[in-house]
Amino acid sequence: MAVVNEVEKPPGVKVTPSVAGQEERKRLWMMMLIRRFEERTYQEYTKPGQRIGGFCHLYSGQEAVAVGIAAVFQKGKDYLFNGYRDHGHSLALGMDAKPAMAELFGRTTGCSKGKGGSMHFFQAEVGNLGGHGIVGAHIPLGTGAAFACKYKKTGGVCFTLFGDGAVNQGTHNEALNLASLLKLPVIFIIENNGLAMGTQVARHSAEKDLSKRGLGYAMPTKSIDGNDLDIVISEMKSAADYCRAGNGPMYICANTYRFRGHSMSDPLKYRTKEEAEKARLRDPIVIYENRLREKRLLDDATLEDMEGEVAAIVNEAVQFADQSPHPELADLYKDILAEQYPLQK
Amino acid sequence: MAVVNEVEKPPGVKVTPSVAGQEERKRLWMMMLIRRFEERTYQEYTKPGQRIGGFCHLYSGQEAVAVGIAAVFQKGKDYLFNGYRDHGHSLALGMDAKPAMAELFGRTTGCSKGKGGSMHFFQAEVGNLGGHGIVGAHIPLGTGAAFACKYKKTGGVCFTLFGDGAVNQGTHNEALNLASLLKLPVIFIIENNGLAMGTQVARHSAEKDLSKRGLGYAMPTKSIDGNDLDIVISEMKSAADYCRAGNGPMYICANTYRFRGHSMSDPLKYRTKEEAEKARLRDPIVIYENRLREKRLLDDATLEDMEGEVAAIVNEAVQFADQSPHPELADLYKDILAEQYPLQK
Amino acid sequence: MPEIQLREALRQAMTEEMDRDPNVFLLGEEVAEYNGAYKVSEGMLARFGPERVIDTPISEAGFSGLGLGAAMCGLRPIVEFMSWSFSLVCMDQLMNNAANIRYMSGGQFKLPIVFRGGNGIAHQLAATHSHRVDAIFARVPGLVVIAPSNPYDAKGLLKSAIRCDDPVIFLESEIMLADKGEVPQEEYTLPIGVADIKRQGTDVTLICWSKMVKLCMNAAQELEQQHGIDAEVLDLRTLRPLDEQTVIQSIRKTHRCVIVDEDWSYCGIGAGIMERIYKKVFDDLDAPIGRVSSEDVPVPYNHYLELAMQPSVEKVIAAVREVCYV
Amino acid sequence: MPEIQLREALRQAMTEEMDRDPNVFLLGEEVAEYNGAYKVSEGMLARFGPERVIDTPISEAGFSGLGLGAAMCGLRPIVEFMSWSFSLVCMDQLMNNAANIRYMSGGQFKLPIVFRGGNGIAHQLAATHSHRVDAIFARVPGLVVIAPSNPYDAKGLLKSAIRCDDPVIFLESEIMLADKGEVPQEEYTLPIGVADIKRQGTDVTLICWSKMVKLCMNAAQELEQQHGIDAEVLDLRTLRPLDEQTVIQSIRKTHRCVIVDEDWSYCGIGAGIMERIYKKVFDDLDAPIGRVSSEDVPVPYNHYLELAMQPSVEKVIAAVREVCYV
Ligand SMILES: Cc1ncc(C[n+]2csc(CCOP(=O)(O)OP(=O)(O)O)c2C)c(N)n1
Ligand SMILES: Cc1ncc(C[n+]2csc(CCOP(=O)(O)OP(=O)(O)O)c2C)c(N)n1
Ligand SMILES: [Mg+2]
Ligand SMILES: [Mg+2]
Repeated sequence: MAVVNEVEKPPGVKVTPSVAGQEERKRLWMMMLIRRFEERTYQEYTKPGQRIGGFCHLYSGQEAVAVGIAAVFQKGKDYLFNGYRDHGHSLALGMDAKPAMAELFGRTTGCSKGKGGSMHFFQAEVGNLGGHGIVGAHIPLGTGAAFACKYKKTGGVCFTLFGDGAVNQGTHNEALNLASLLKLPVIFIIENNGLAMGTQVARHSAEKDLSKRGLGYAMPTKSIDGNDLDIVISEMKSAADYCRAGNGPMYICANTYRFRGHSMSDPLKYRTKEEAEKARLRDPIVIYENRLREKRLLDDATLEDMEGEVAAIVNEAVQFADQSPHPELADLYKDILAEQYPLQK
Repeated sequence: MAVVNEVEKPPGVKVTPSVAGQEERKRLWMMMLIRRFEERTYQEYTKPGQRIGGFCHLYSGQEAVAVGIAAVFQKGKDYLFNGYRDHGHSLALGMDAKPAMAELFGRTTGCSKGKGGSMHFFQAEVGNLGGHGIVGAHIPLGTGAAFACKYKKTGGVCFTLFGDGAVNQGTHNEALNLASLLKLPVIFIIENNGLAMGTQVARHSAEKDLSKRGLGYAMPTKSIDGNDLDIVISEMKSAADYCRAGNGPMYICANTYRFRGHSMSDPLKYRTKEEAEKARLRDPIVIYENRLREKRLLDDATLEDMEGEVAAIVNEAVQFADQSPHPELADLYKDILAEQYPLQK
Repeated sequence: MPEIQLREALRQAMTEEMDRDPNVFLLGEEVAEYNGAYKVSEGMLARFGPERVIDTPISEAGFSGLGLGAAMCGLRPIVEFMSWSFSLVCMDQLMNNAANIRYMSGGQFKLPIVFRGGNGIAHQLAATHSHRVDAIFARVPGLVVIAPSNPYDAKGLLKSAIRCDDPVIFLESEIMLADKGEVPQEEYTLPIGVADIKRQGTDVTLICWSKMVKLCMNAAQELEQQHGIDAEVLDLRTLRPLDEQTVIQSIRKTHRCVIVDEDWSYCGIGAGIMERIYKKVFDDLDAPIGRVSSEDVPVPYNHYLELAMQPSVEKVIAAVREVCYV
Repeated sequence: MPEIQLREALRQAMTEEMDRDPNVFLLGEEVAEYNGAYKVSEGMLARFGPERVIDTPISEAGFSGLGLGAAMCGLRPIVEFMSWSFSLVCMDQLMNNAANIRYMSGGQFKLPIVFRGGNGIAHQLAATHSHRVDAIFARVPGLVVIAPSNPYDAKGLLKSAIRCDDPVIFLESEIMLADKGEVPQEEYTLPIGVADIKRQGTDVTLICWSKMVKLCMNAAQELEQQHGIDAEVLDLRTLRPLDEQTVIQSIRKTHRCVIVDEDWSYCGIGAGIMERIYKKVFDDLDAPIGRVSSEDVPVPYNHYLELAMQPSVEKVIAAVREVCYV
């Protein structure tokens, strides 16, 4: 199979003519789709007659991490666990924008039937194991998926993503030791956006270089630029190869930045205008776009097309979500247990 | 005050004549007392008509760690937290053998009134904060005592002891980060006896050098010989000085060995006769005894006196415990809450 | 009397007690520089400084244990949980270290510590963020559990909790933080372990606490107007120790009772209350004790399902009519 | 039929199911090389090898989460807790990840996993090691909770639990592991969610489970011989879902009921059962439901106090005589 995956475009989205750089453009396109999805989500959440509720954490600014992982993610084999900032990876792994937006709207057509909401996007058939709201609680689950890969000898790996703040949950360390002790194919990935809610890394971690939070478990650790898609792809590729080869887990700190507040209620008081502007210069989409231009793989017309495409997709998604029905009262009692009781097997 | 403390002998115990090496002999004497206490506990536990119950974990073989810490422990200022293998440190910090043995017998005269048992020795007035049965759960408490020292500016430190198996509880890592972040005067001490119950270090920790389990928190880590009393004293001394100076926490792995099984029920099947014999050669008491002999600070007669003394003390302790009353039914309902309710203050 | 929000009442209680006793300090996620995830501790960092208002990493087991260790050494910590749902990751610290250390040491230690934060179902936070921990902690001897229903009670009870020498589980509600109520300028405290009759009535006793009190007050009004039923609304305020006496007295007066509980019904506080009082009021009851509680399902994200699973004025009225046979 | 110990019954169940399904594996502290802290898994490492019988570090949150992640990917883990008391350090994994992932994903995942180990008060292990977690987990929708009382039930129910596609909390008792009982050679399973009448009776229903069943059987015998009272002993076997029907039928027959519970009374299973059934049997009862449970105190180390705080044959007899007014 291909060293890195093609981004699957939803049917109806025309692929830009020239063949050279098609892959690269598709990746750029996916980052644009995620950005557009998140910014539209922001609008929908904040506009009167709010149709999205609960905690909602946007991925804008971190797109290169999810899209980079998706590029090496082997569907049908690999798994991915993430925290609650999960819209980006879900789209990158191929979730249609419609069920994604519908989940935010809490509709039956949502990826989790409207029962999970923003923090709980799941897509079992592609190995997207969520979407988890309790900080750090999903990290042991990631070692479990990796255990299953090893137990069944599938050659799969589990990408286990979490925020910089999650390294302070004990589950993180218990999982690291277990994964290394049992030589499980799991890649632990810190999406270090510099902040745990309003707390800067330097105020929540005694060790400022977060890749060092993986020391003490006899596993390789690494710090990478999470805003450069090419770097993310190549690092994830070699990490996945390392794990697939049976060497055990690996620990990667992907340094990035979130443009929006922690969640919708966050006034961003802790951030200076200068800091925000400086960050915009390292926008993963801009970085990659410029690179494609330099390589002559992208021109204004094509970019315009792509912008039109993602805009249309997100518009349709909102329409779809809006027109989808709410769950029925009876749904309240479904999906709790898989079996009927009394149970005899 | 003295660089290192004198071992306080219970009244009636005559101090050996020659003055030179008095301190050293007292420390040897304390290790002998602990050993004798533990071996007698073993007999009492296993003999018919058992008067000691529950989980009981003996300290034989690890005496140099507790006695070394006690040598630098500043009463009235410092605190100590330990797991459930707590007889040794309690005696070393000056607990009389009588309430110690009485606690094992579950009597009202016990250090915890017979409500805690072997795993829950406490002596508030000397800063002995227990005695804790849930692996790793007391490590955050240690950072709390250190926090209190810093908050009140007492210059105290908190010695926080735990077993090699406890490094695998997430509380361990959460405590390390908090202590370093808040620069708390806490010395984290692994009593590495090579085994968590029946599991060798190499089978429970991905990293075999346990001092490295303290990496990633911007604090100094160190591995020391926990069977050599002089080494333990000097290392604890410098660690305590480092903490008292406001430099934050320190992480020390004291390598030692337990002669007995994990608890009374442990048949020790996982241990070869050869291994056990080899370990005996590194008996901390023998090592120190020989050193004192070489230094001409100890002769057979004195040693015999000392053996007689500790034997007498332990005998009296057993008699005392045996003659002490069991708690009354009414005691069941005491010591639960400190206040009377309804409560208005 | 000035009207203030419940979050201000909590802030006043903490501020007054920190002014009063230098050993009291506040510890938790985002309590200091961010001024509190829900702005309960707004301004407290500025007033007391970083030694006494302390931001922590996301390490609930670590910082709740830190608070407990400090309490064993004579300090009086207030530990804020951003949500009580997150206390599940440090349950051992609360159910063992907080509840048992005094007992296991034969009474050698006091643990003067308050754990506080938002409890229960808020707005569309889904199953993991909507836990009602009332019964989990009220079940455990060695703990005190308080759940106020309005700003006045919240301030008076939190001040008492901070002065209390025992570990207190203080249950607030995120969606009550903006509720307003009268709070006197003069200092006051309220007793722990004493229920409060929020509305006198003769026909039926509505037992409730926290969020459910407002619901029951509304139901009582409608019951009177629409159905001529005069309901007594009994606010437990403290869930452990339970004020059995006030509960029993009220039922002996009304001969009918409905317990309204935001928790699941099985093994929740409502169940606990029945266990404690049923035998004692059995012969006084003109009907079996009625119950309103949340449906026996995880809390869903969808707004309508989330509402449907919870107690409502309608459900309370229906339950009351059933026990009144009308 | 051969008589075997309860620990052997558990081992047979696990061994048979691991023979039957290669996706079943055992994970926990000391389960492999040490052959189990209480020798439940003795010989299983030798039989199935280190890929399927796995020793873990002391990381309950880590390895219970590992089991859950593996279950999401189609494996069927058996996770052994050396004691259920230690599950307090991983409560979030059980109350959130085990109970909610299926619901929050709209039913996309099954979680076929069994968590098992010793529950309740053993011998002088003191407060932290004597927790009864029955109610903590039975309260939670999304979980199944089983607590067998003898080797036959233990084997049949554990086999069903391993085959069940839902997360099962399986509560054993350290001090029952050596209890002997008849277990047939032929394979069998028992239904989850079905209570069992261990002794037919006409005068009073004793509701119990796990350790308390033996206690109630002894009490029933003495009640008959000493007091001429014919007690029916109802073993719940499954605590969630609760077999209300069997409970109600029995009470409608005897008109009297005593619930015997090793847990504290407030918000325990006993309370939960009362909540579930009281209304339905109110008019059938000739006396209020009686209760025997542990005293409302932490579990003390001292042998005599530890016994005094627990239910006893004497206490059961006294409670029965009270509801029978003799
Ligand atoms: C155990 C737990 N404690 C607290 C929270 C509340 N909370 C949600 S997100 C968050 C900050 C996490 O920051 P980080 O891990 O860096 O992820 P990011 O939001 O930056 O992606 C906090 C404190 C929680 N969900 N779970
Ligand atoms: C959270 C928790 N899990 C499991 C246990 C059971 N247990 C008690 S001691 C022990 C081994 C601990 O070994 P180590 O930390 O090395 O201390 P040592 O006994 O060697 O002093 C275990 C598994 C426990 N008490 N607490
Ligand atoms: Mg972050
Ligand atoms: Mg050890």
